[in-house]
Amino acid sequence: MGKLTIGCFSSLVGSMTLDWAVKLSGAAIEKGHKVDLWVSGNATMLSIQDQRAFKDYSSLEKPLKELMAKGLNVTACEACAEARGYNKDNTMEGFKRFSMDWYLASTFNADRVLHIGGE
Amino acid sequence: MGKLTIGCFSSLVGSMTLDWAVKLSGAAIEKGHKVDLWVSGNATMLSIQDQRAFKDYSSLEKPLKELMAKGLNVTACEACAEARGYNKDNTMEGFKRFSMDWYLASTFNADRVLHIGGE
Amino acid sequence: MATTKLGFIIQRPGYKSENQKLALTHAIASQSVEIYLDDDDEVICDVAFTGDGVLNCIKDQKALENYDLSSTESHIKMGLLCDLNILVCKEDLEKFGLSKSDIVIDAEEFGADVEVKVVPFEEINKMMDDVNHLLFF
Amino acid sequence: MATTKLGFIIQRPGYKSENQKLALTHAIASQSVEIYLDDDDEVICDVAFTGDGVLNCIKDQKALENYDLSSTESHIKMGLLCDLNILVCKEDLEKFGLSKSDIVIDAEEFGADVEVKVVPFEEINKMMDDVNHLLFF
Amino acid sequence: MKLVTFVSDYKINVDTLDRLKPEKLGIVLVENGVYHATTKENGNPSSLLNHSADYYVLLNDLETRGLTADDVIDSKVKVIGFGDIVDLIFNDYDKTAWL
Amino acid sequence: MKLVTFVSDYKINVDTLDRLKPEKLGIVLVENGVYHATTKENGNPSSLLNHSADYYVLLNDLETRGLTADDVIDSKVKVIGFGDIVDLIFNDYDKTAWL
Repeated sequence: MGKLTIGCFSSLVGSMTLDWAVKLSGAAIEKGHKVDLWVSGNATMLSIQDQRAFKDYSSLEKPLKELMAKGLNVTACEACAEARGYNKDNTMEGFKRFSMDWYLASTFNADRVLHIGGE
Repeated sequence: MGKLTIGCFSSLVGSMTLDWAVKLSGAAIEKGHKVDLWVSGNATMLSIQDQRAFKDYSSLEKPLKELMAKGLNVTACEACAEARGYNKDNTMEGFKRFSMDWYLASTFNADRVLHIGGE
Repeated sequence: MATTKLGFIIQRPGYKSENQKLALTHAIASQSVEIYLDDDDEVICDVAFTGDGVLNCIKDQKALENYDLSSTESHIKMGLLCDLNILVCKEDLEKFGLSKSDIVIDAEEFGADVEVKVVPFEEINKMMDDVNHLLFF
Repeated sequence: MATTKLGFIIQRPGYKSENQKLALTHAIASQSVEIYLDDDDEVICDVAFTGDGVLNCIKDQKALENYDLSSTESHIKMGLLCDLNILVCKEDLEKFGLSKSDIVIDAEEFGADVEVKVVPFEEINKMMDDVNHLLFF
Repeated sequence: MKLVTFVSDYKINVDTLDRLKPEKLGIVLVENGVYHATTKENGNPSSLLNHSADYYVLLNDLETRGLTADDVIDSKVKVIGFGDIVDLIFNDYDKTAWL
Repeated sequence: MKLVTFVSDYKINVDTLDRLKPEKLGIVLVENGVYHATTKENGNPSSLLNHSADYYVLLNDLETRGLTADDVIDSKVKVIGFGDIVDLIFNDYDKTAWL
């Protein structure tokens, strides 16, 4: 089994690119792989606690917590989050916050990297 | 002097489209017009308090507060904000939150509407 | 009594952005706008799908099943239930080889009285002329 | 001792998205990645501008003056200061009628030793072959 | 109608501009749309400049990208500021479109 | 290199795919990229299908948009799920690109 590092920089939150990245993480964990998920830029939005689940909007807190319980390692870019007013106090439990070097370090021993940055 | 209603739905926060909308609001107020600014979708990000001002990231809290002091009327879509975990407690002072009908009502007596929704 | 008319033009495919759905939810909000207005004043919203935007109208969208998210289709049906005037560009459908039977036309199951209208672009142009303000998505 | 090499490919113009700047700040973060790694292990980042992405390299960007925001130019210079290998596609510059004198080449004022390299796409292809992982922006 | 349109991208993903038939058309190049005013590809100016319209480009967005009024390749494109955009919206056109 | 690329848009704004020269190329159509597998314009299939590559399209993203495996116009495009994407990434290719 391998390690997959996914980076999602997509500003398209409220789109389905983050939904997509979370689904792929789940499929990889299901197959026994280890997954690191790094969110940067506007994708750091994923880290906020108490997002209200409406069916009209992507709501990822629940699937994310289930995957975290199964070992998904998920980290937000600290500077990108702070610049948006997402601070320690309103970060979802279990969601890590580090500098950008965390992402590079995660790629160091990753077997595969999928970087979703296009826009 | 007239009334301009600007709606910004841009997911491209962290981009410069919101910066652009705030600049245009300022220029219109400077000329004596009344401006309503409605933010929906990911643009509701603009409403959060305590965004840390780094030079590497768009930082609009300061110019926004200056314009609000000059009469800029700025409102975020409540459902879009709640879905993202932006609630009453972390909303910038003076930033209103209403349902989508507020935007339509603002256009009712607007002389011009500039809707920035493209994406 | 006064009426302001808005034209919502949806030019892009959905899901990768939520703007197409937000266009519909904002247009539907015309049902409750009177709380802000004087008696008899109103805001009326017409919606038109053009260009790649007509792809939003393909029926049987399974967004709920696949992503636990309401579909653009369900938003279009909700718009019909609220008697919105919803236009789809005929030439663009034809360009994609799509016909009326491929797209959302009615919302009978919700009891909607009106249907989606497939019209030549010329008619959408006329709508754009008629309204007070345009909102492009 | 092991090295992981990453290739950052910037294909789009900047400012409308912050991704181009984030590409550079992430590449620059290779300077501090050793805190997570064993002694002598390292991550090396090469950066290439291709397609419309070469427009990011035009010099004298006045983002600070106009929007109170640091420019992509300043991020490229910071990358040079950190000795990043920064490539710009020669054919794409030529397509736009741009030459070396139009773009950011050095960061002498900060004391950077390396320069931006204008190279044929062939060489960027080679870089992409050489690295362990690719990150497209 | 008199329509002022805003083009904010260099690669445009809608064909709407080709199909609108306003009696008066303005095209304001902003954000990455400014490249249409300055940039030739293989020697050819952008086809966006082929419409029968009044053209404007925002100086702030030129400068942000390292460009100046001197880089504008066609004299029919007027270089303007945010205040001018406000005046165009209120005085010269009755509807707007951000494409 | 063996490169698997992901195309998530219908209107593509980069020319990278035309220039890459991997020894083995996979193209996975996801999100709005799935329309390349199903949609003809004026009778013509998408030119994205002209590469010398192995093609895949994600069933979840087809279904979300009201499309099915039956709508795929070219049999060389294989309909797959998220689990298959994981296997492609780990077993069949060594590098990935989200364009």
